[in-house]
Amino acid sequence: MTEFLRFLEMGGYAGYVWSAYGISAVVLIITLLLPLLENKYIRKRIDRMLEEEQD
Amino acid sequence: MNVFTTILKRDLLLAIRYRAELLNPMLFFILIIILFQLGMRAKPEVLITLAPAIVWIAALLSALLSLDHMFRSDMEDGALEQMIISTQPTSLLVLAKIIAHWIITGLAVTLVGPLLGMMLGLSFDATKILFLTLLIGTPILSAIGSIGVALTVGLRRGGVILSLLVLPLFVPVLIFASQTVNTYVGGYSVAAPMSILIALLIFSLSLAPWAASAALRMSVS
Amino acid sequence: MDQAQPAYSHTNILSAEKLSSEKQDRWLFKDISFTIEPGHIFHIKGANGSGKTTLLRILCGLTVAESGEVLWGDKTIRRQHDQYHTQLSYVGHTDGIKQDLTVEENLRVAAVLAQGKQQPPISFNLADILRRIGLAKKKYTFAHALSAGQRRRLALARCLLNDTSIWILDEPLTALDAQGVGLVEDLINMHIQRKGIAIITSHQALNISDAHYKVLSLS
Amino acid sequence: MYIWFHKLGSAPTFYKWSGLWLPWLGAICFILFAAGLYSGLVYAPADYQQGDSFRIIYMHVPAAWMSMFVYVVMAVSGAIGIIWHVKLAQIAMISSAPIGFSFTVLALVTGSIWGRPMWGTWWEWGDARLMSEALLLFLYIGVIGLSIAIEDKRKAAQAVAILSLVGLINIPIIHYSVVWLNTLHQGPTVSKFDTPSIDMRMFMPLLIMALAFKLFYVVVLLLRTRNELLWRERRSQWVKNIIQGTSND
Repeated sequence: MTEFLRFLEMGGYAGYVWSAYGISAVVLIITLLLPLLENKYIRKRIDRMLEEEQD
Repeated sequence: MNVFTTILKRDLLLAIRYRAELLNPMLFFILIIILFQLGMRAKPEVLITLAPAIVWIAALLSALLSLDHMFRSDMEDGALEQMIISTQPTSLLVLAKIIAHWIITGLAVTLVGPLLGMMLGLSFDATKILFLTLLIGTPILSAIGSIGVALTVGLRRGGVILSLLVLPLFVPVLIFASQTVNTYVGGYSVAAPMSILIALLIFSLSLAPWAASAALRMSVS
Repeated sequence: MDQAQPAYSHTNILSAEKLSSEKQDRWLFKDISFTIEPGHIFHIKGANGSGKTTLLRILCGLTVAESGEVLWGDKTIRRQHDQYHTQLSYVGHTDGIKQDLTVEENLRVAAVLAQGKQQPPISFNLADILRRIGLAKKKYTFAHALSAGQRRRLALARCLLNDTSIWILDEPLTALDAQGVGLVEDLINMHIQRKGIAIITSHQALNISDAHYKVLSLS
Repeated sequence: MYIWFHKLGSAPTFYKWSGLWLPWLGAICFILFAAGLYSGLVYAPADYQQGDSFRIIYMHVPAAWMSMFVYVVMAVSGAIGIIWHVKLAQIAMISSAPIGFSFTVLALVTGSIWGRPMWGTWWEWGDARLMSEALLLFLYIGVIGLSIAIEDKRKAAQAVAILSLVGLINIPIIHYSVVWLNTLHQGPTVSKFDTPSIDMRMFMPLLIMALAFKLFYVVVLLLRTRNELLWRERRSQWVKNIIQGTSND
């Protein structure tokens, strides 16, 4: 357990290292999620458009 | 060659006949410098180190302000279409418009700049160098600016995007021009930054017209 | 009527193959093909927004069609940009006249633009052209002082500058009074007799002899 | 080769193939990230000077590389898009811009956080790399702004291609001018971002992370390109089939 704690400390630079990695993770996840959400949104819009055309 | 002179004369004629347009950039230029001075109330020895940057940032902004007129009126009354479908190379016409824009706005800033430089405390010799950098630098602003204007002339509110596109590209001019004066004030030789500035001038005057004419063909289509 | 002028030097058939154009993701027109022989007028009809102006701009080479080609003679206009455009005069909705220039200055600039690359400047008889478009005494007046009809005719004067064999005119008769319409129709008739091609959009009918009159209507 | 390129160029086949590859690419990318992070944060020894804070390098340097790499890819695919009218290249260009933007933001954020313990300031004006990264961010914003401002798809593609080519030519000029500006004042200091005298255990994670970032870019680019394709071709039959689930992608 203590080893894990020492790992978290990052030789005293914990604040910097983890904030950098944290923000990076957030930015990367957002970059990945945006197109996935957009895909769902586009499919819905096209679906609705096709429905309109049919009836 | 007479195409180049015709379009150049035409633009200068239009500018003279629409005089209100002429004074705008210069007044804006002087106003910014006064605002800097009022805002800072810096001590003279501090002001000298800032003077070149202040003059050059003011030159940058006043160039940016007047860039929009380069193609806007021609776009609206259809003259731009006639230029594009003419057999004359569009890049030659764009070069004429860049030089016309420089004469109308850049030259005025170049002449007034040194005066304001002295006002900010630069020595007479330093203002000579400042004059040279303005003389070489302002055409670069018109050339690079012409690309941004050509890209945004088709948009209804192109002005906002224009400054966003063009300012990052102005950075090298700002750095080399204001640093040339600073190195002179610091007593070092100005050969290096000045020659880079001249290289930037030649580089932008030769490439910008080509890129701007491609952008114009896109905007007009 | 003026003395009959000689036919245009080199005229070609202008044809379009399967032109189609899209606007905001709906088809303006699709797979339109037609051919226009020299000495013919091609009248494009259609409601507003049916793509008439877009079709004209494609024929001018200003806009590129989504698909399909415009051929002058046997080659596409893209491959013969200069030869094609020395033969072309285009008058669009915006007539391309600078308001702060005089009639003469506008025509001088247009003449320089119409002049071919590395060709000598065009010698044109300014007085004659002004007389033919009914602006004889207006040589030094500013364009902003002209009426809309007069400005329209000044724009049409560009077609007379360099003996261009292809005229593409977008609503040439708008803002013209009866006398102006007659004058423009004479110009077009003269152009047709000289084996020129005229492509026109217009809501008003044009009294041009039917033999040389083709119509394309865009739905 | 050209036929293959053209065949892949046709939208439905691209959509089908990318659909097949995406899960695999995603998985490999995830594994690479895990491996990179583990080796970077745990396996690599601390730097003798900067201690553990140097580990931010494993996020910062790949992001900075990618911000440059994506801009070059954007400009090149723009040129391809204009010259040979390859629709896919135009879409790839427009889709790359936001990804490049986020890499640049990443590089800037991690750069300033990393600089904090060393320089004591959140933003070190003197560092040429950080400054040119910031200007690169504005180039991206300009490209994205222009692509949004122009409604017509084809005109937007041409405009963005021209702007990104002009930007590409200016990047070295901007970078050199910023570097030159710094040499004036402090003399050629070894920039904080030069990878320290590297031993293998420190360099390996960097390599893995660089690969992970590249793959991440490919994955997100494919996702974005597929979305754009779906929307642009929404009237065609193959999109209708996909949407109505007759053939799942």
